[in-house]
Order: sequence, then structure tokens, then C-alpha cells
Amino acid sequence: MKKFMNTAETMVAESVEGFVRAHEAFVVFGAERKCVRRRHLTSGKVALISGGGAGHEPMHIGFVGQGMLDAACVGHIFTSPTPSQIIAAIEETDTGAGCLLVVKNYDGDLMNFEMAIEMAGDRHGLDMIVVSDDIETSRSGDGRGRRGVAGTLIVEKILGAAAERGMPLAELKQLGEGLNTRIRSIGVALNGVTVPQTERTTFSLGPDEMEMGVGIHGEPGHARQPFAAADAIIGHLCETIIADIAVMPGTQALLFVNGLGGTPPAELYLAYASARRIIEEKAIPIERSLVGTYVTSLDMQGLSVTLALLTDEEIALWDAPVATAALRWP
Amino acid sequence: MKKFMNTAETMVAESVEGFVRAHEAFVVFGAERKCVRRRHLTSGKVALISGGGAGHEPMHIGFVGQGMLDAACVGHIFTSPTPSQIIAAIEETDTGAGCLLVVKNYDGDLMNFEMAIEMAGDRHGLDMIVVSDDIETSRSGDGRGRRGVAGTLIVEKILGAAAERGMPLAELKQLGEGLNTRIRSIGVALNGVTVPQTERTTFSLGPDEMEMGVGIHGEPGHARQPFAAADAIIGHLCETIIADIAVMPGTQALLFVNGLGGTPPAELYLAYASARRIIEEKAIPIERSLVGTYVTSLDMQGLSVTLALLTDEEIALWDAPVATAALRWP
Amino acid sequence: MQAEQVLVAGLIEVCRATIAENADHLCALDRAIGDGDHGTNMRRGCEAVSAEGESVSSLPFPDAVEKIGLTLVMNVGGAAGPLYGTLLIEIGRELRKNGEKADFSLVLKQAIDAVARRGRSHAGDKTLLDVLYPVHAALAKRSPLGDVARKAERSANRTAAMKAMRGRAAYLGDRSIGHVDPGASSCALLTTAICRYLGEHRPQ
Amino acid sequence: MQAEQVLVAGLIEVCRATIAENADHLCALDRAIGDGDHGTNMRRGCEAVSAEGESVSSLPFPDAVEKIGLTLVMNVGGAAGPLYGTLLIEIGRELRKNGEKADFSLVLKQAIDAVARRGRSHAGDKTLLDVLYPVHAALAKRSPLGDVARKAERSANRTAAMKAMRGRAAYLGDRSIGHVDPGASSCALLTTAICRYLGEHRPQ
Ligand SMILES: Nc1ncnc2c1ncn2[C@@H]1O[C@H](COP(=O)(O)OP(=O)(O)O)[C@@H](O)[C@H]1O
Ligand SMILES: Nc1ncnc2c1ncn2[C@@H]1O[C@H](COP(=O)(O)OP(=O)(O)O)[C@@H](O)[C@H]1O
Ligand SMILES: [Mg+2]
Ligand SMILES: [Mg+2]
Ligand SMILES: [Mg+2]
Ligand SMILES: [Mg+2]
Repeated sequence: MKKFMNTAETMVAESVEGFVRAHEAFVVFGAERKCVRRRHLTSGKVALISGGGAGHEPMHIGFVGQGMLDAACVGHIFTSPTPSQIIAAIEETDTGAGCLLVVKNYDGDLMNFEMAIEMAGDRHGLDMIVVSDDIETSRSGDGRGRRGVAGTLIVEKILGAAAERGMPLAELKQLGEGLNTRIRSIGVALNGVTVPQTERTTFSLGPDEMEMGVGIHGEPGHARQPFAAADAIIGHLCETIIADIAVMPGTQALLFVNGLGGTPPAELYLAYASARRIIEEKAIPIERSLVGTYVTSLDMQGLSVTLALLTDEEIALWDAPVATAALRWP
Repeated sequence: MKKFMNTAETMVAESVEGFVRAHEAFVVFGAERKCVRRRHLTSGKVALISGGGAGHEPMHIGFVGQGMLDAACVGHIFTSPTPSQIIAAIEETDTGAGCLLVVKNYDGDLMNFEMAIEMAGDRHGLDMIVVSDDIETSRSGDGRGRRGVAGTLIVEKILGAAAERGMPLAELKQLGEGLNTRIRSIGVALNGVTVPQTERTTFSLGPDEMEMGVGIHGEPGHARQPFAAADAIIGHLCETIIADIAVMPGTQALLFVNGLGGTPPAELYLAYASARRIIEEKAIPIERSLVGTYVTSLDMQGLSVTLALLTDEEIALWDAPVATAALRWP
Repeated sequence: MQAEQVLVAGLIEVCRATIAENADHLCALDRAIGDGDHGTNMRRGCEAVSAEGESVSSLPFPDAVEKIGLTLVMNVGGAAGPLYGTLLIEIGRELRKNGEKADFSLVLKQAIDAVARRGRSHAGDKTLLDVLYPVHAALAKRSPLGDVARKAERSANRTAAMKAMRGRAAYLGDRSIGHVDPGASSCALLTTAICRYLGEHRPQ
Repeated sequence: MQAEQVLVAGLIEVCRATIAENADHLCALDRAIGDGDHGTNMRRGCEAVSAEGESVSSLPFPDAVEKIGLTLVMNVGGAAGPLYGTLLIEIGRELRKNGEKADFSLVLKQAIDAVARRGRSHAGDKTLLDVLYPVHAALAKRSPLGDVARKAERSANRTAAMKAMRGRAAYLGDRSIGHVDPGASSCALLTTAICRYLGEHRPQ
């Protein structure tokens, strides 16, 4: 395991410290460093709060800033933050209109955010939206729901813009829930990852193998397959997505190719070219695109493809200004 | 070698195609795809052109756009583009004020850009600036000069802003040359890289080894060392830089921690925290920061640290608006 | 110190030691079907509780148990924090509600049900509930502590045959079969440690 | 077809084939002290020239050589493109300048000097110049073609002992010692192939 770190115990704290120092124009630490929050809050706006385990950087701290999140809580690696952190974020950012908590669909995350709401709900207007875009985990049909993965970025961007425009809490929740039904992601890994605390690989792949359907916690996916050409891999990912999502005539899509941490930009762009070709062949028009390393699984080599079907209003919210460390446009 | 690609022959073209499609608001292909250029040129402005081998993405194509480059030429992997490509870029972007070519200091790049200037110099006002920020290659003192690595981004950003303000060709060249003397970079790699055409690793490291002083072409560096804690590695990099650069009282620094392709954001931020601590201990104030994967060496795990000592004017040019795929601020 | 305070301090220590010894093993179980951190999570929780050990053990027993639960919730994160936290918070609250004469097995039942609600989970989902329910059953029929511990161990091992329906392992579907659930394993380890301690220090 | 046209077409083909056969070896040499692409670069150049073979070989000999050089420059990139390109462009130009009676060894000398200027390099810098200069010397004293080829091979091998002062290998400093320079090697391979072809088809 070769990682740029000092000790496994201090790794997350040192990395978040570097993040905050590098982006001090956007963010500051909350009290006791329990969360990272916007430097300037907008009074009377619903606060948008997210969080999750570390190991997915730049998500979520990289999405804190004007037009997106108000605060993010970072847990230990692959471990949901505690209610104590979430309550701190609520207390620092609620300026009167309440807080919407954006939670990725994992039992651990759900339970911690729910406990925070139970503990702080008497003093704040709070609600929660659960993102569950990972198609692979919907297959067995047990109704456990999907994991929340890269699609979370899209939900946070669009809700962030809506909150900035003054949308109240209940409407934001509704917007987010509608959106969540129209976002699908699926991932592929070329290697497992090493969790620094244990110095062990979560799974290991041979030189000609890949793991299909992985999430962002180093968990194995649904099938190990022989490694293949990009068009074959991306074709499989895209077709799985398209088969699972209800494409209406007039639909506009956002295509997001996301690197899992160890895959360089050139390969992501090649995968994007492939995905775009395949999806356009199915007569789904790609109106917006995002390519980059935004939602990671430590240093995993691999990528995920996300397709979101958006309304005109949602496209406008996607286009609205954002000023965060990871996403920025005027 | 597991890479997202179809064939080694088509890899670069497919990746650049994906890039252009993903960022069509900023860029278009030049004729015959010999270069990638801004969608909207500014008439009467000096055109800033750069280029180099592929394998360093998002450099340089990711820097094409308002406030930075007018065009970039992409060669084969680790191979300078040809004069034919460079001339095409010149012809597409010269709106009357001439072109400044930003070249990284490699014999191959130099010769190809020089031949382009010889071949097109009668029809266009042309000049060239050579970036050579890599400290490791200055050590043997043979006067070969240094390689151009991550510092190229800083030169291109600052010259791009100056060109946008209407600075004429000769002054731009002078600005760039002055700047180049005040930028130093040094890199470390945790693995070698595989060039897809040959399917061989450029060098291979044991599980406890690292290579110090690497460039961005998979070349070995100046020494193989046992892998160490981040503070020790980054300390060595920073001290080498500080020992080589003339820090004046009142100096303002830009600190840039750059990922070489396979290193995730979390580790880069940890390295940044470490570098910032070490450099501030030497009483060099860090006024600006950049952390991310901008100048890569295929999928190399590793990073480089760049320190640039800037004047007030250069800081203002760094802060000036930029709208490219890789760097964007208002 | 009162007997109860000694008991609380002793239990805190015996749990901490058990988890510390088995943390690597729990991580290995979690690596197979989860994200490899269950041992680390549990250790962090036990250390946080230990650090507060003195102030906690000076509280009345129900308050001490509730406080331990809250400390777990506020320090562990992940799934384990809210689950073990809820278990202890509810045990503490039920004990307080029912006063001196509380029937521990009824108290435990209330708390386990609260854990199931918290996790939206049921017996057979391949979680720590698959140890908690059998432990409750054994206590309800007043089995000796040694038998309770053995039942906990056996129940944990039986999760290997189950297909996970909750927690990260559920995402693996059938691939989760054949592995012992880490939460079930930590629960059995803690049950055994507690039973042994009580057997030695508070013979029934 | 005229004899000269046949000659040009034959030389193009023999160079292409030599490089195709040795491309992997040249990449391996370049991997050791450069960036591993010299074989790929040379092959791309030779294929581009081959593709234009017919139109090129219909030109007068000096123009054909210059055109080949230009094709290399416009298609190869890297260091090899401008270097081999300059060599052939200058040979073509000098031949044209000096007309029918041109002394090839003088022409070659001019062209090699142009290559050295292009690369800001000298004999002993561990580059293809360390083959070109000895080849010129052998031609100047009218050595038989077989000897010229052998001298080229020996000179390429001798670059192993040199410390690189130019090109990517120069960045390695002393670590470049002990490896044959890829450009010198391709130059010797091409010299040998050309000498053999001329020996067979145009006995002196
Ligand atoms: N919804 C749930 N209900 C009951 N138990 C659960 C649930 N989710 C997870 N668990 C238990 O938690 C254990 C995993 O804990 P841990 O690894 O600490 O958290 P995380 O899964 O967040 O990494 C599982 O082995 C399982 O016993
Ligand atoms: N400045 C120079 N002068 C002369 N020859 C050079 C120079 N730079 C490189 N070379 C030659 O070019 C060869 C490398 O060519 P190639 O690998 O195709 O290009 P690149 O180094 O750009 O990848 C070297 O082995 C050397 O012989
Ligand atoms: Mg976890
Ligand atoms: Mg090259
Ligand atoms: Mg876990
Ligand atoms: Mg080379």
C-alpha cells in the first residue's frame, strides 16, 4: 500500500485540513472541525447539508459553496459521520429556513442522519432526502433500494441552485425525490482498494479481470469479468442504464462520466466519447455533460457512468452559478 | 495493462474527441483535427498556442478557452506534435497580432515548434517561450536546462490573462521569460507507467520503493528511494525547491500540488497540507493555491509540487477570469 | 466505590479488551462482505466509552448504560454506532422506566425491537439481530450464562448460511452467503465477554 | 520506370521493412533511457513515406529526397521527426544545388551539420549524430559499402559508453551510461539496410 499519508489515524483529518486551507475563499471549518461549511451563509435560505464517509473526495466537501452545499460532514474512511457532526452542521448553517439533509442510501448513513434529526428536530426545521442512483444494487429486486453513488453530485447541484433561489424546504425535498427517480449510475473497477486502517485490499483482481457493478466503498460488484475494450465495457454500462430508466420522448439527458480515484482524465474522456456515442444511438439527446474525478473510492482504478433525465427547470438549475472547490461556473 | 481504451492506435484520437464533445461550449476541433481551438477567438489579441505529446491530459487542451490558450496541439503519446499541426493552429488563431507559442523544454518539442516557426514565420508574427521548471534536471549543471512540467500551467494562465488584456507579443514573451525563472517543480512517482503502444512499463518499482525527481513521460528520476511518510516525501520535495529558488523578502508564492494521473484528490490535499506547513515554516507566504490533477503522466501514481514566486501584477493575472475545461473562475 | 460502579467499570473494560483483541478479525469479516471497517469502528467506540469510564460509572446504572449508548452514537458513525448505541440507550431508558424490579429479558426485548426499527431489519437479515434475538430467547428462559454465550456464538456462525438483506452485505446478494456477518460476530464476542465477566463477578 | 525511380522506391521499402522489423527493439532501447516510443515514431514516419511512395519516386532524385524529409517532419513529431527530416531535406537541397556532379560525402556533411544545428548537439552527445559523423567519415575516404555499414553498427554500439547530453536521455545524467542510444541504433539499422540495398542493386 503506497499512499501519500502519515498515519492511518490522522489521514482523513490531514487531508480535510489541506482541502480547507487550499480553498479558504469558499470554506471554513465548523467548530471543533466537526464539519466544513461555507465561509458566507445566506440568511433565510434553506441550508443544504450532506456528508458521508471519507474516501470519496472531492465529494462532499468539494461541493460546499455558493449554489451547492452549505455544509458537509466527513466521517472516517467509508464510515458515515456521527449525529454529533451532523447536528453541528445543522446548528452552524440553519439561518431560519431549516435544513435539508442529502443522504446517500446506506444503512449506516441513514441511521446516523435520522438520529441527528431526532436529536435536533425540536430546535430546527429538518428534512432528509435519500439518493439511490446505483442501478446494480436494484437488480435483485429485494426492495432494499439502491446505493447512492455519483448521482449524488447531480442532486446536490440542482437542489443547491434551487435553495439559492429561495425554494422552501418541502419543495426542495419534493424536487430532490423526483430527480432521484430519474438518475442511474453504474460502476466498473479495474482493481480493489486498500483501506489504510487495515492495510488490506478489499478485493483483488487479476491482470485481465474487472469487477462490474462496484459501488464506492471498495465492495465487490455483482460479477467478475474478463477485462475488455472500452467500447465493450462502456456499452455494457450504458445499456444496463438505458434498460432500467424510463426515457420519454423529449427527454433531455445529463451524461456524467466519473473517475473512481485512480483513473486519469484521458481515459475518462475516452470513456465519455464511447458512452456518448452509444447513448445518442438510442436517440437520447445529451444536453449537458460532466467528466472528471468527483466521487471516488480511495485510489480505485475505475469509473462510473451516470445518466440523469432532466426537465427544463432542472437543466436551468444545473446551469445556475456554482462556486465550490470541485464545481465552478458563473 | 488495464486502461479504458480500444486500440493503442486510436486511443489519443478517441480521448481528444471525448474532450471536445464534453466541452463544446469552449472548444472546437481545428481543420482536420490538427488542433483544438477556442470556439470564439478575440480579434486583434495575440494568440497563445501550446501543445505537446498526449498523456498529460488535461494539459494542454484543458487550458484552451477565454483567458488562457487559443489553441493546443496534441501529439502521439509522449511525442511532440508535428510542425504541420502547429502551423494549422497558427493559421486558425492568428487574428493579426501574431502568436506566442508556449513550449515545454524538450528537444523534440523545441525542434518541432522551431520548424513550424521557420515554415510559417513569413506569413505570421511568431515567437516562442520555453518553460523549464523541473528542478531535478538542473542538478547536473550541464546547462541542458530543465524539463518543462507542471509549471507550464502557471505560465499559460498568466500569459493567457495578459494576452486577453491586449499585451503585445514582445511583452508577453518577456513576461513569460521572467516568470519562468521564478517557477520550480519536482515530482515523485510511486509506480512506472505503461505506454499503450508498447504495453511495457517504463520502469517498475517494488512495493516499498518510490522514484524521486521524475518528469511527466514515465522517465525514471534521479534516485530510487524507500517509500516514506508523506511529510518526509513532501519535506524533501519542498526543501529541494526552496534551496534552488531565490526567495526575496516580500515574495508572494503560488503553491501548486499536481497529481500525475493515478493519485486521488484526498492524497493530493494531504500532500498540500504538508507542503504548505513546510513552506510557511520557511517564512514564504502562500498567497494562492492550486491542488488537482492537471499535468499528468498517463496513469502514474505520484505527484509534483510547484512553487512560483509572483509579482503583484502576476497575482492579478492569475486571478483574472478564465473559462477552460480544466481551470475556471470568474 | 459501589458494587454497581465497579460492575460498570469492569464491563466497559472487558468489552474494550475483547474488541481490541478481535478488531482485526472483525475487519477481515467486514472486508469479505462489507467495507472492512467494523473492527475499527467498534474499537473507536469502545475507546471513547473507556475514556469517559470514570464519569460514566459514577452514574446510576440505567443512566450509565444510556450514557454509554450515547457515547457510541456520537463517536462510532457507520452502521454500528446507531445500532449498538440504540441498543444501550434503550436498555438504559427501559431500566430507568421499570425501576429496581425490571425484568432484564423484557428490557432487552424492548431494546432489540428498537434496534430492529432503527435498522428497518428483521431476524434472518444477516445482522447483529441474528445474535440479539437468540440471546434474548436464552435469557427469557433463564439459561445459565455459559449457555447464553454459547448460543450467541452459534447464532453468529449461523449467519454464514444467510443471504444478507440489510447493511452493505445486502448489495452482494447471493455472494454474501458463506460469510459470517461482522456485526453478528462482534455481538457474540461482546455477549461472551459480558457473560464470562458476570459469571466470575456476579454469580447468579 | 527510370532507374532512379526504382532506386528511390526500393530504398523507401527497404527502410520501411527494416524499421518495421526492429520497431520493438528500438522502443525497448528508448524505454531504458527515454520515453519508449522511438520505434513507434520511426515506423509512423516510414509508413507515411511509403504511402506517398509512388508520387515521391516520380520526382527528380533531389526533390524526392527532400519530399521524404518533409513527410517525416510533418508526420513523425518527437525528436526523430525534425532530425531525420532535416537530414533528408538538406541532402535533397544540397544535391539539387550541386547538380549532377555532387560529391555525396560533401552533401552529407552539410546535411549532418544542419542536423547538429537543429538539435543544438555535437559528436559525443549520445545521439544519432554519433553514427552520422562516422558514416560520413567512412564515405569521405571511399570505404566499401560493407565497411560503412559495419562502422555504423560499431558506432551505434559505442554510444552505450557515452553519457547523454541531449534528448530525453540527458535528463538521466550518469544513469544514461550503459545503454545504446535508440536514435543511434535506428540510424545504424537504416545505414546498413541502405548499404546492403545499394550493394545489391547498384554495385559501385
Ligand atoms: N440495517 C441494519 N440493521 C441491522 N444491522 C445492520 C444494518 N446494517 C448494518 N448492520 C450491521 O452492522 C454491521 C456493519 O457495521 P459497520 O461495518 O461498523 O458499519 P458500516 O456497514 O457502515 O461500515 C453489519 O455486519 C450488520 O451486522
Ligand atoms: N537534441 C538532439 N540532437 C540530436 N539527436 C537527438 C536530440 N534529441 C534526441 N535526439 C535523438 O532522438 C532520439 C529519440 O527519438 P524519439 O524517441 O523518436 O523522440 P523523443 O525523444 O521525442 O521521444 C534519441 O535517441 C537521440 O538519438
Ligand atoms: Mg463503514
Ligand atoms: Mg517521445
Ligand atoms: Mg463496515
Ligand atoms: Mg522517445
